[in-house]
Amino acid sequence: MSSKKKINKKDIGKLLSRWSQQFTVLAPSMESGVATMAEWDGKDTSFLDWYRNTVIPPKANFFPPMEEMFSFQKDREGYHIELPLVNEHKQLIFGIRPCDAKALAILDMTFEEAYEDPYYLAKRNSAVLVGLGCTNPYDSCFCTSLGISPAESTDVDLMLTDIGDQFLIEEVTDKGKELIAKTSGLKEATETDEARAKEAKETSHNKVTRKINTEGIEDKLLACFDDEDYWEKIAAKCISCGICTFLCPTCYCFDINDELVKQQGARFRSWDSCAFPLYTKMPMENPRLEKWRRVRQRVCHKFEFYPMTFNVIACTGCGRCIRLCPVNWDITRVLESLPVKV
Amino acid sequence: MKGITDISHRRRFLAGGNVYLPHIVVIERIIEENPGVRTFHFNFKDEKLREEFTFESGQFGEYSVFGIGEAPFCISSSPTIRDHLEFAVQKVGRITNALHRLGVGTELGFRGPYGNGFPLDFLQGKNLVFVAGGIGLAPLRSLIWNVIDNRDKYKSIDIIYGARSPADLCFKYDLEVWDKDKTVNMVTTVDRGDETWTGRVGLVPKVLEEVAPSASNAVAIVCGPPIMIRFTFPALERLGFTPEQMLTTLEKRMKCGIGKCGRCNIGNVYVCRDGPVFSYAQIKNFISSEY
Amino acid sequence: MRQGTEWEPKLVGFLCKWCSYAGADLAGTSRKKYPANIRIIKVPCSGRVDPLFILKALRLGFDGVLVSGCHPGECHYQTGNYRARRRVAITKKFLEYVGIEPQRVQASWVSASEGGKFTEVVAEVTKGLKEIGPNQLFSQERQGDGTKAT
Amino acid sequence: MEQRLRNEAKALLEQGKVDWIIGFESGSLKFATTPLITKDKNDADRLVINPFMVNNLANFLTEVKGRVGIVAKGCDSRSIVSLMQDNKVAREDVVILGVPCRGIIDLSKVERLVGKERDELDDITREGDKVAIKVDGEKKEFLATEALFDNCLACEFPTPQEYDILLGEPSTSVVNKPAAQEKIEKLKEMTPEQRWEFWKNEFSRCIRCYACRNVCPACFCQRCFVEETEPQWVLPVPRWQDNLIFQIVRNIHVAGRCTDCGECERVCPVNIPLRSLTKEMYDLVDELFHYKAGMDKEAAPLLIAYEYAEAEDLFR
Repeated sequence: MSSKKKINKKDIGKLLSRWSQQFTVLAPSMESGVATMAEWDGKDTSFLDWYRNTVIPPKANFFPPMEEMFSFQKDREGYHIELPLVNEHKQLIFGIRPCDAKALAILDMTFEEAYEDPYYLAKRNSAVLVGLGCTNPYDSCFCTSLGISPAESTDVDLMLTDIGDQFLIEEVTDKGKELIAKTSGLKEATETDEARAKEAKETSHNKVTRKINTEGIEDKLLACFDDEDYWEKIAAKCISCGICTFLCPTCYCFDINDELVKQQGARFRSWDSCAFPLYTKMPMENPRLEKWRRVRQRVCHKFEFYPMTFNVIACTGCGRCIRLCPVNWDITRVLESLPVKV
Repeated sequence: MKGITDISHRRRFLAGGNVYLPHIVVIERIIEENPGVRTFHFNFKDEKLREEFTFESGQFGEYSVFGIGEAPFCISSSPTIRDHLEFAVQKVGRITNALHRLGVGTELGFRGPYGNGFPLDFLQGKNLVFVAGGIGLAPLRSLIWNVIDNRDKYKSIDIIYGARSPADLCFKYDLEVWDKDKTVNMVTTVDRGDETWTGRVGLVPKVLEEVAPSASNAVAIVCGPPIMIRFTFPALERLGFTPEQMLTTLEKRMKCGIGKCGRCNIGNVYVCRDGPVFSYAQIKNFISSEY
Repeated sequence: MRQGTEWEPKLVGFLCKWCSYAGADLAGTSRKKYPANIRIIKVPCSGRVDPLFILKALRLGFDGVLVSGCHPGECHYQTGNYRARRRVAITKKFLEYVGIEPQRVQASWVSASEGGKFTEVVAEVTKGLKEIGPNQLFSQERQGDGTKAT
Repeated sequence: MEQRLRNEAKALLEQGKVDWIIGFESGSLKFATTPLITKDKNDADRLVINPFMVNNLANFLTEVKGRVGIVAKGCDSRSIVSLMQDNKVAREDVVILGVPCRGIIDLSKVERLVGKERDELDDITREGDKVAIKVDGEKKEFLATEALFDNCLACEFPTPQEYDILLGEPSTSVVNKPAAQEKIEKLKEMTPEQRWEFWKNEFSRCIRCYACRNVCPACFCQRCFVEETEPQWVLPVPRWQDNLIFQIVRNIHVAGRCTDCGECERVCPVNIPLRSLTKEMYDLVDELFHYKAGMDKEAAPLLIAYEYAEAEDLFR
């Protein structure tokens, strides 16, 4: 084990300034009442007081709501394709929560698999994640049911834990270790600090009270896959909007669209959602025209199909889909009420 | 299906290493199959790629009409033809309408080949029964020519092909050739005839049962509209075919073609990535509910 | 396009085929001079004009939109122009509230015999557009990412 | 009131007068309610009436088949009537269980008042024209006008205008029209350029989740214009231009159907002040055509109806 460091909370601004010289530092930011990970303004660290989690998940920093894939232009010789300019500056995300860091690890599986996704991976591979443990999880959080602890993470490069007036800093990856080696102004953590951190982690863990039972969840879902009455009942109040999927840290579905104005055009990719009726529409038919099929797809994709393929549930219990749902549709209630006993 | 099949060996012909960037291809010839369907012959603009490009019957490409968008179509020509590629398009939506407006010499984007293709190793030495409806002949046509061009590797060939009306039949020039080929049993049928039609009248699954090909050492390869597929599998079962002996190529809405954008799944299987060719055994659990 | 003496506004006219379109035709055949700024789209009735058309024209960079139909009481379909009137009225007022200059969305009643009035309307609308300048409402450097999240 | 609702709902189902009951039940989060859509009379005991029933349940009317008993606040009842005007539902297929509304509590405002988020609060209660918030064991009182939704503060008809059963005495809502109109007045003081800049900025946050559209009972199109592909009016890509056109045209399309229920603004996950658009349209149709949405089930919808002479000053 490498030695652990610590930093005074009031010195976080200095730390971020230092890192800003090397990285584009992103930190929790409140704009028009919406918490996002946005470029740090160079001074404001008030987020340490209000930040619980962002509305827009950090996936948006790697897989944005929309991005240009390439542009094209036509001249006498035909079409020419050009890639957008890549921002050479590496991102450092400060304050990512363990649930959202885990979500990125889950997204990596899809975006790295077989055909690498160059847009996502370019941003992802160059980024540094600095995790910040939760001290005040929401009542909608249920990360502990998915093997995540609100103040512990192996999916970040560095992990910070609140130990009163200071943060304990743990190096999780080699990338994190290198960064710490180059960062001056940190103090060595004492055994007392480490003991405090351990206690803080436990306290946070116990604050997550919402639970789901994931044992045998794949089999349960498989068993009730064809129970149309159940899914219809579950889906009744869903309004088929895209909130739960767009703001889910592990949802990655996207759409691809072109635009052409006067021989010049571009291809964009943007978030798409399995909740939308037209998502699967083909000219002659639509396999998921009915709402209950779409709701089933969302639940099963996360808790049945993704585990079948990648051996991990594509949900990290961040609770955004519960908090932000216009009709308080609650995935934890649904999983509780599956009409099978295994 | 537990786990994930490794398809990284298929990662070839990437434009600039970026799987989403299309190659430029040029339309060389357009054949009007019927009022709603056109076949496009095309070639890569890049000469080196023209030489090197290979694919398997049953694989598909993502074709761009720049400024309108991208859509998947199977490669309908046989890999045994080396001087050009073909795909067939039914006019049904925004991109297909745009394709039908294009002329010879137009540049398109092409990404691919994607998907698994037909399992030739499995098919060799078998009696083959091709069952197709409408434009569903397009992917099978690639395989049929492939098989005919390697005739000695396969046993008997039955082709049962149907369309709504005589005017809706596609690839008539192929049907004529196969009809004359003594090593092929070609049966063409239409749902409704017209005053000039002297051939068979009847729905494909029904005609299939009348033709009654033997299931012994045979594989049936089925492609057509979903409604036809739904009735063809039970017909084949009655003829003694096991689910492993039935192959089909599925159509779903696809955007990325590589199992990422999410929309073409059946269970944990992505049609674009793990298909589009499946055995009935692989998909029968989902046939009733999502296909 | 730069604002200046050489700049001429581009205007889309959605003209009812029973009246204003014929009026424009009359203006043409009787060689009345009207500004060449208008691009005409023939519609079966002013009631056909979805406010969406107006927004789309502005999005495409046209400097103004003119909807023109039959005088009240003279609609070929009895009530099409009355419906157009309500729609255009709320669109005009609402767009003004959102921040689109009122000069950009114009409406008129021009009958088939009013070639002269058509000429005047187009001239007035064009003059109004010249005063406010080119439509740059939707313009921005074309780029990949329009959201704050990244 | 709540017990009476449960009894009435149960009776309606038992007597076969309705196939469905659409109401509210307690949600899974603090102070949350959630729509209850059921055919089962035993579920009727879960129905609640409280100052947190945010949803406009008229949104679900077109989704269920058969006769429906539906819980409706003032604004919701007008949405139901509006659907009747558009022939989306028949009067005889609906039993309206009217709730005289005293205003719905805006949890975002409550959070701002006490500087805590909703899950950190112990209790919120409505007491007359006050709202009491219990936090960390301490009770704080605020004027109801500080804690209710903006649209409630502007509410003209808190008691359902159309109902079969009215659950309680007609109510008068606590109104504060200037407060409800504040954001809009501020916008009106700006120059057109500033207003455009304001909306451009707001809609650059939009992620096009379509919650505003899908939660709106007036948005009942089978296929929305934003999803048309031939022609493609707007790109399904969240750029501010396309986002703004979507919302402007949506507002024009629902003119005369919008009852200022405020749901679009409430559900927006990125806090776009959508009511500053919808309310202005609401006022515009009143000012221009003396029309209020969903007041008369026999009346022709706003954009179908006409007077011989109106709005002529806007035409050349």
